[in-house]
Amino acid sequence: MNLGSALGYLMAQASNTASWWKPVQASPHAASVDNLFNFIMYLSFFFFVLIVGAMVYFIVKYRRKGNGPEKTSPIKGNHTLEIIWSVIPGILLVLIFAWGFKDWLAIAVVPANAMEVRVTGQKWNWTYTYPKEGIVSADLVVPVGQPIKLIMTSSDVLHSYYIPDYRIKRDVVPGKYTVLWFEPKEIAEHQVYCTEYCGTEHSNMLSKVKVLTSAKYEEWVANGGDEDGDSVPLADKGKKLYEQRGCNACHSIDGSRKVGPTWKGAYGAERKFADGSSGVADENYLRESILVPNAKVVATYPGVMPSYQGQLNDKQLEAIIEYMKTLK
Amino acid sequence: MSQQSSHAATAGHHPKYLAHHFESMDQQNSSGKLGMWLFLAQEVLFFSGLFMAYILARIFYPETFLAAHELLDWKLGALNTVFLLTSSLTMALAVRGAQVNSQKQMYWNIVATLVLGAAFLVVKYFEYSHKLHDGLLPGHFFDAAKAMHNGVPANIPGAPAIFFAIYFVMTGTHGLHVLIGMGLMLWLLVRIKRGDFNSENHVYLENVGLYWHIVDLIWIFLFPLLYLVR
Amino acid sequence: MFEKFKNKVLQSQAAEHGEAHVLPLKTYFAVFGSLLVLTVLTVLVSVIGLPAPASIIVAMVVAIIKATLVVLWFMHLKFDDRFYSLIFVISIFFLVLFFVFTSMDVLSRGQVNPEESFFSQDGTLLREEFTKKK
Amino acid sequence: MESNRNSQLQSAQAATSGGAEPSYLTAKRGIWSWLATVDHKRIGLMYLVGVLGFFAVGGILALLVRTQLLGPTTGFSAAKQEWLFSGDTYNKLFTLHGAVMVFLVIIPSIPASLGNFFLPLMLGAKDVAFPKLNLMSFYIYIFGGALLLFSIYDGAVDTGWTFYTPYSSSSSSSVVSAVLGVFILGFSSILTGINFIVTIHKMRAPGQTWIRLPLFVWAQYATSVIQVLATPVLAITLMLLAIERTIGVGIFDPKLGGDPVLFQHFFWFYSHPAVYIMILPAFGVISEIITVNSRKEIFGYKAIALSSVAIAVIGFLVWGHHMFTSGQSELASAVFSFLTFAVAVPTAIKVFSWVATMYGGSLRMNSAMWYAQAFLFLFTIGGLTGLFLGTLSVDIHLHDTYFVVAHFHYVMMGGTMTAFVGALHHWWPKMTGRMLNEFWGKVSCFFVFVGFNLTFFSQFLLGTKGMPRRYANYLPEFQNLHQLSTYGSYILGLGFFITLLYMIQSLINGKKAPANPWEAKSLEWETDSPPIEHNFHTQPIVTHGPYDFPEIDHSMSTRGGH
Repeated sequence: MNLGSALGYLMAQASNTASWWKPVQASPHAASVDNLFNFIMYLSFFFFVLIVGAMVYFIVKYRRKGNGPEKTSPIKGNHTLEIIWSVIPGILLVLIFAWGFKDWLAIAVVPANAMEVRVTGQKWNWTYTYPKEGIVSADLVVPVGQPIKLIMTSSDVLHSYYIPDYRIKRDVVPGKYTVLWFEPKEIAEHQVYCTEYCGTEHSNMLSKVKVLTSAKYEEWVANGGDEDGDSVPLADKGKKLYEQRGCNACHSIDGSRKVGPTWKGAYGAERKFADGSSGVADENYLRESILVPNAKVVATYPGVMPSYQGQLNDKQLEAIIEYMKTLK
Repeated sequence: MSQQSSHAATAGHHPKYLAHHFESMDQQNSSGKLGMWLFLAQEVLFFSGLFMAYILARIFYPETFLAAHELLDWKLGALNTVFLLTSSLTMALAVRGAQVNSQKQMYWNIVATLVLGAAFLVVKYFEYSHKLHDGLLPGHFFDAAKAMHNGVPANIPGAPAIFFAIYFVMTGTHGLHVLIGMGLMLWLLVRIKRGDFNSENHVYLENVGLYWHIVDLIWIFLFPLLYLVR
Repeated sequence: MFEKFKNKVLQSQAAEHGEAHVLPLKTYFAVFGSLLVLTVLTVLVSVIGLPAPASIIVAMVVAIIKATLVVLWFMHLKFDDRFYSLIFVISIFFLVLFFVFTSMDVLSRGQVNPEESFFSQDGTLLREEFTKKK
Repeated sequence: MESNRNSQLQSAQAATSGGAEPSYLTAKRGIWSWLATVDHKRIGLMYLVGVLGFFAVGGILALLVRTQLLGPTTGFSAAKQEWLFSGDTYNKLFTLHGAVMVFLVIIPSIPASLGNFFLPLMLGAKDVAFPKLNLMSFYIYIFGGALLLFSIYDGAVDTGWTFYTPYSSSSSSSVVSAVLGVFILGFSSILTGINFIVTIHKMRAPGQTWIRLPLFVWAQYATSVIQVLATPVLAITLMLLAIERTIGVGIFDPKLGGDPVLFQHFFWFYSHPAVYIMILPAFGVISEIITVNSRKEIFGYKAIALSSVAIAVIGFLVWGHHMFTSGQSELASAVFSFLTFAVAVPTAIKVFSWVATMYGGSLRMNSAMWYAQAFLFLFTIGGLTGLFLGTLSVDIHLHDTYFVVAHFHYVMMGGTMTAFVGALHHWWPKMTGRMLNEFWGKVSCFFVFVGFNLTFFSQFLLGTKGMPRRYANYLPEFQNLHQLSTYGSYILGLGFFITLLYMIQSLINGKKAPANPWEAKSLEWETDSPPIEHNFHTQPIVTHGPYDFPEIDHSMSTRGGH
């Protein structure tokens, strides 16, 4: 049992921080999920050792020696044993269910004082809308210690919102809302993944949770969700948006052809449209193309771009167009 | 093993209709019938998906179903119900004809069943072409404006496109089953003419009958669900 | 009529296994007559127009009775191997299971977080927000 | 081979004289005698060739998938280098790998090939109840498989094998041809199921009572029940999906007012029971191999037989555990989680019983037995890790990560495929009349075992760490484990390649097999190896159970054991 307790100690140590096989525990949920995880794991170790141990022992002990027939036991079954190995696992299973159910309720029920953030999944990026603050952001920026309630929906296919460090996950479904909540314990950045398969760039549909101090968060809100403030040139902000908001999934900046037209030299270029008309890609055209992409689709390209209406504010639009101007 | 089968085995001769891998007609017939019942179980679960879709759409859009079913002609539905119920009767009588070894009863009852099945499809054809004309079509093809233009009150709340999609998919799948059943009956007629069936060997006839009854059974539920429900 | 019927059944069950159970023609026509009467009944109920839940319940009960008649007499389930009945009942059981569990999910959405519900308090579908966008 | 060239007249004469009757392989000759055969043994063999062929296809796809994940990671910077495949290509690869392995390999693997071959033999019958239907199922299988593979030519499907809406109803890839292929494959599965149930009910030899059936037959029976009852729901679901794509029914499509989560209910109502279609026959195989090679009665015959049926029934009640994070209601999640734990009990009973069967036996450790032990090891891990995923709170973290990938590979690959290969070793002599090389059998088992654990155990760790599944690339922190997994998969592939080599060798110049090389007691061993066309020279009459071995010492106390 010494080995077992030593192992248990190591596991307990390991579970408090990010180990090579477990994410950090960054929310109260995380600890409860990990505790049950560890319980099931030890239980599994026990049964695994029992079963495979017996198997190996029997192989060694009862292995046929020589070629002659050996007498074997006439046992056909043993009711006591069979009842024991049905009932004991049965009880343990009910226990695991009940424990999991209890923890899961805590994950499902959102506290009343939670701050609301709207999340929209779209091929292949996440958009966060702060309805009260009027902010649209590419990262989830939250104050520490404040329960956050995410009200999520998708504008195209199924996605799934997953923050391993908080041990929470929920599918983001078009046509309805799903709800998720967490309470950030410490000031840190956490990775967000999409875990419901959604196509070409599924593995790049990433985002971050940025946990700030209350003061920093207030500052961020006051700046309208712009972390950099006015110190950074508009074009650089545009470049950042290009990367964060998933423009890069379909538009190259080096002239190569992707799903959509390249941005290199796009500004001011002569455009032929799918309906046969043509025009110059000026600021108005670019603005329209971002907000109502299917109004004028460039010839030979599919009209598949989603609308960014309501997901980019004026300043951000301006920044993107300013950035496009720099790509000559 | 029943008495009969052991008798057949000891007698050493193989009855005319007995396949090589069976020991007795009893074994062969009951195998065929068991297989058919399993197939019917499969049919029930095949249709379960469609009925599930119906239930869900009704949970979501009860008002649509109340309004949209008015656009279906319950009189035609009732007529078709009578056609199918009667065809079930004639089918059952055909099987009885086989039991009492009456070639005539077998033949003419199958013919009657076939005709009633065809009548069902003709009525369905008129219903479909009417809907087509009025633009009362499933999903993307639903055209309320066209229907209104034709004087059909298609300004239905909720999702009429879903109602008509379900109507067409359910009755269409059912109609396909009717068509398959009719094909099987044509084959039965050929075999009856050939004199294949008698009181000892008619499990094929019986199985087609079972299939036909399950098709009838599904219509018994489709009729009130689609045409009558309030 | 039903007493006579029972006797017939007992006779046919006593018959040697593998023999067909020939029902009298009368039985077939009686079943067919009942089916027609029930069809008229279900149409009448609809035309009279019972209030919402009663209407569907009556319609389904009538349909189930009709289906039972067809299954028991036209399909000979009453006189055949009990195992066929078992198969049929099992298939109905799994059908009901599918209906019940899936409906249970749909009807109980949003019990913990109202945002996830399909329906508002008064039972209307909370979909406008999404359908309007399109 | 000399005698086979003789005329049919002579073979007919041989049949009357008894012993020298030609085997089913040589009784009739020519390609047409195979393509139009109604002999269950030939059909089983054709299925086997089909399954192994598709297994090779699926395996190569798997290695390509793993190789992609070896490569440099791409972050979320603008410059996304692709090391081997683009995201689209990768998505098509894993979709095809999943669809081929599930629908063309694992589902038909044991039931359609070995089940077809051995079910009538074990029952003492001349054939299955409906031989022509059996041939038809085979051609439906080939046609469905061809259609599924045709979708590659048509641009390949990229929806994942689960075909979740609305991605599948909006994806521009060749969903319809793939869906149609799977739809058709479903009917092959249904017809085989019907055929087997009727065969087991009606075709048993005199004296072959229900409690004298080999456990493989019981497992097949439970499997067939699921095939008949669940597969039609998949068919109608896929039909609805295809119609949804073309005319827009609106049940699954949120744009028309439907709910995409409903598709998951429809899909998993079939696909969870399908998991048991995949694993139950493996349970049957393991019961046979362990018992025959332990020279003992199986421990708890009735418990094992009935637990198969129990698993088949409870298996229908747990589909919602695939949907804990999908947005289904909390009530549904709780109910499904509870029922999921219920299905673990009969599974545990089986595992314990197999181990107990070895107690007090005289174990012959041949290569089939090696594979059976590998199965026990791997399936125990697969089963136990299912507990994590059935638990509501823990599943929230693990759902759709590599933990799930590892779990179902431990069950499907470590369980079913290991049992399948083990069963091939066990029954190869009967099917082909040749022995396999025991030494290389053990070598390949060793490679498969080591390679498998390297490949998939590392994926448990990846999943716990938060690595989502179906990612064409990943963050750098996951690279070590991914590389370990990929190297493991190469070893695994090597193991199966060795198996292929010595199987070919056995066909060419393997040692001739006696009628009953493992001294088993079930009926399939009472005829020649390979069996004659009509299975038995004389109608067998069963007087004892399937595991009534001569070594069993009935004088010994049943309580004390050794």
